[in-house]
Amino acid sequence: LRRHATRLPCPAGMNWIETAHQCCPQCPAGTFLSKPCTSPENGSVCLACPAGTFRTQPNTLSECQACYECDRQAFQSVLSNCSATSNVACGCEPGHFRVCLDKHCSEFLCQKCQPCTGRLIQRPCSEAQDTLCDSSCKPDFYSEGDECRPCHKSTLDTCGKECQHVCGSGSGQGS
Amino acid sequence: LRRHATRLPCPAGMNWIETAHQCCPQCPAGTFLSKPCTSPENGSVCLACPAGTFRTQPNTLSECQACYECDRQAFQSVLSNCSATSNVACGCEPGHFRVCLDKHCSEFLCQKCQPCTGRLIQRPCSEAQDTLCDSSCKPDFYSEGDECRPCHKSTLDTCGKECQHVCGSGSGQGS
Amino acid sequence: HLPILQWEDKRGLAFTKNNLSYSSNALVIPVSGDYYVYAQVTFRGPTESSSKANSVTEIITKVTDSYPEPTQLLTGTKTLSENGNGSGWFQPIYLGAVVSLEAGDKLMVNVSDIKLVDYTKEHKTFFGAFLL
Amino acid sequence: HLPILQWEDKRGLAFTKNNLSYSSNALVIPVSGDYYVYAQVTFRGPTESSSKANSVTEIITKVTDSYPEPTQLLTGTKTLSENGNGSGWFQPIYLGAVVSLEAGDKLMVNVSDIKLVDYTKEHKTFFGAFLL
Amino acid sequence: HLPILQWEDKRGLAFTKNNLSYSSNALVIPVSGDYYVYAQVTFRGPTESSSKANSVTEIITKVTDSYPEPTQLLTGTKTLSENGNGSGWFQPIYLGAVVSLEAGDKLMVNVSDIKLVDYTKEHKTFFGAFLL
Repeated sequence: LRRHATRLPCPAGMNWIETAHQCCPQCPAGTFLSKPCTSPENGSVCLACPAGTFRTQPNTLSECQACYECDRQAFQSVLSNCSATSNVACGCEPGHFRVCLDKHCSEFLCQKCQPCTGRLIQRPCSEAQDTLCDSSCKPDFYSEGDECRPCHKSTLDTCGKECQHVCGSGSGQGS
Repeated sequence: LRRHATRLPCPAGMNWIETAHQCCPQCPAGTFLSKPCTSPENGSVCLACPAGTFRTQPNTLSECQACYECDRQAFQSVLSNCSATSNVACGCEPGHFRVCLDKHCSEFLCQKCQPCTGRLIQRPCSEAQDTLCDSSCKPDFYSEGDECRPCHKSTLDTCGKECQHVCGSGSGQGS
Repeated sequence: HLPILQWEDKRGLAFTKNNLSYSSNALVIPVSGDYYVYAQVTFRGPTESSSKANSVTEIITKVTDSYPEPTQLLTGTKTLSENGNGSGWFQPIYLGAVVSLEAGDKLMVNVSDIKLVDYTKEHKTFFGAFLL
Repeated sequence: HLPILQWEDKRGLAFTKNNLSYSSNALVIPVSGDYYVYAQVTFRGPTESSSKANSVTEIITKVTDSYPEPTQLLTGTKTLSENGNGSGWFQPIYLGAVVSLEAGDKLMVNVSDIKLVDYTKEHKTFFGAFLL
Repeated sequence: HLPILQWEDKRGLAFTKNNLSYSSNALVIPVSGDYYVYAQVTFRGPTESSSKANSVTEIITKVTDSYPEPTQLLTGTKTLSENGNGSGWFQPIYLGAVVSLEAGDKLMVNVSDIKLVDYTKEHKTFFGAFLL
């Protein structure tokens, strides 16, 4: 049976290091454990996370985590850059909103806001939600299917029942 | 070259056991081979399949097969529970029918039976098939798209051509 | 974090050996080294209670004493096109790769929605690792 | 049972060694132990004769002298959404895991519909195993 | 030929050892033998510039001094059904198998359209090999 140093729970701020068979001080956020301490008294050798990597918490890990990247080609924008102590934060470019792929929205897509052509905007598009359009059409627009079409003087006589009804009645606008 | 005992075909009811380099009696269905026989005369040590496992056939295997489970969350029901000698058997909950994913229907989904609103039922829903609805609508129902809608006295005058035709003509029902 | 799957480690095809043990939903790494870690989750729907999921996600995660947060090692995310029309759907996601692990590290499998996981047959959803 | 695929074991990228042999559609295990077994089948359609398949399934199966029925080791099942609209579709399914095998066991790959298997290129559909 | 992916080989989860080195987009094989080679690429769309792709393809390729053309070792091709309706989609493709390689051979990953590759997280797209 291999002699196995029992893992004593380490005091706060220190972690058990298997290779050193003892507790060593944690490296602060933004750094990683380059060389474990030789005895609990002398410190661990901690190095700064190389560019493009980070650690948000004190740790005794041998490498830092690689930064994510924002998906610029899929309409994502950078809210805050990656630093030694924090990952990149991504949002959606103007004119786009987030479609979450899980409850925590850790994965999301940026989808184009709908334009509400021919409708009044009930609630403008935001990072979290699509534009909310009015259900009925704006004046001078008639509804066809789920779209609102502008009234055209030239096609007035040939257009459908709904269009005649909406666009025709406005005698003031001239036929 | 490792001396390799040629595999003599074993007599009926016995299997060649590589580790014992001889034929041993099969364990009955519902059990597995815990320890092979030391000589063909004395028997194999067979143990009962642990709960949640089964063997439908005589065997010289070192473990039993894990029981399947019926997909209760996807509307499957248990036709018969798993026993030491038989796997679980699953069907569909009432109001659902099987959609087979392969010719043997070893994998299937349980889909909701269609309700035939406004139509007569030609053939009721069964484990194997969806309800077959009549192609035409029941009396007092008019067809719109591929649906049958009930006639409403109140909306009689504003409803479409088909509705007027079906619902309006029945003067006996009062306008 | 995303829900963690539970696993059978003894009955049927399941087994653990060479001190690679399974406890509280995690494989526990006995010896530091490079491991090939893999997992397949078969997702299926719709189910009674499952929300209108538009995607499924499987993540193999590492938890270690040397860091307070889990590390995502492997991720498979797939959007669901069939989900719209209400008919049944199946979607397996397989993940596998070599990762460097320390003795005592724990490996777990997280999924976007546990109600969408097909747990009915051991050969459709499985998880494992071996030392190189 | 579901149809069994046949394999090329010598030409091109295919090879067998260390006594792992191929005969009558099956890999034959020479030595008892834990093996990483894997297979990918690329399915494609529609084909003239293929029925309106609504899903594809790939199963790696074990046949052994110690039991009269095959054992399903790994299964990948995927419903087909693209199939409805008649346009061509491709769907690869990869499976891989560690299984305990005995000398003499045979490994085979079954599929839901052989007519839907893309057998045209060796790097699209493949099958193998190695001892740990 | 199809575009070749570039990889990170040092930072985060990435590492190379036992002389398996990475240079100019390729893993360089140090010792002849049988290797388990694997790669997963997560594709996603639509993107600003991406054409209306109706499928995605991932190929693991070998380049060797003994032959002027690359050899396709493993291929995963999937048609996209969700792409039509303009909403976002994700599609991972995993490939893995044993291949015989010579010292000096180079392994690369090609894709049908680089603009569709999700390069944002190291645990979604990865590539590796180990000697058996």
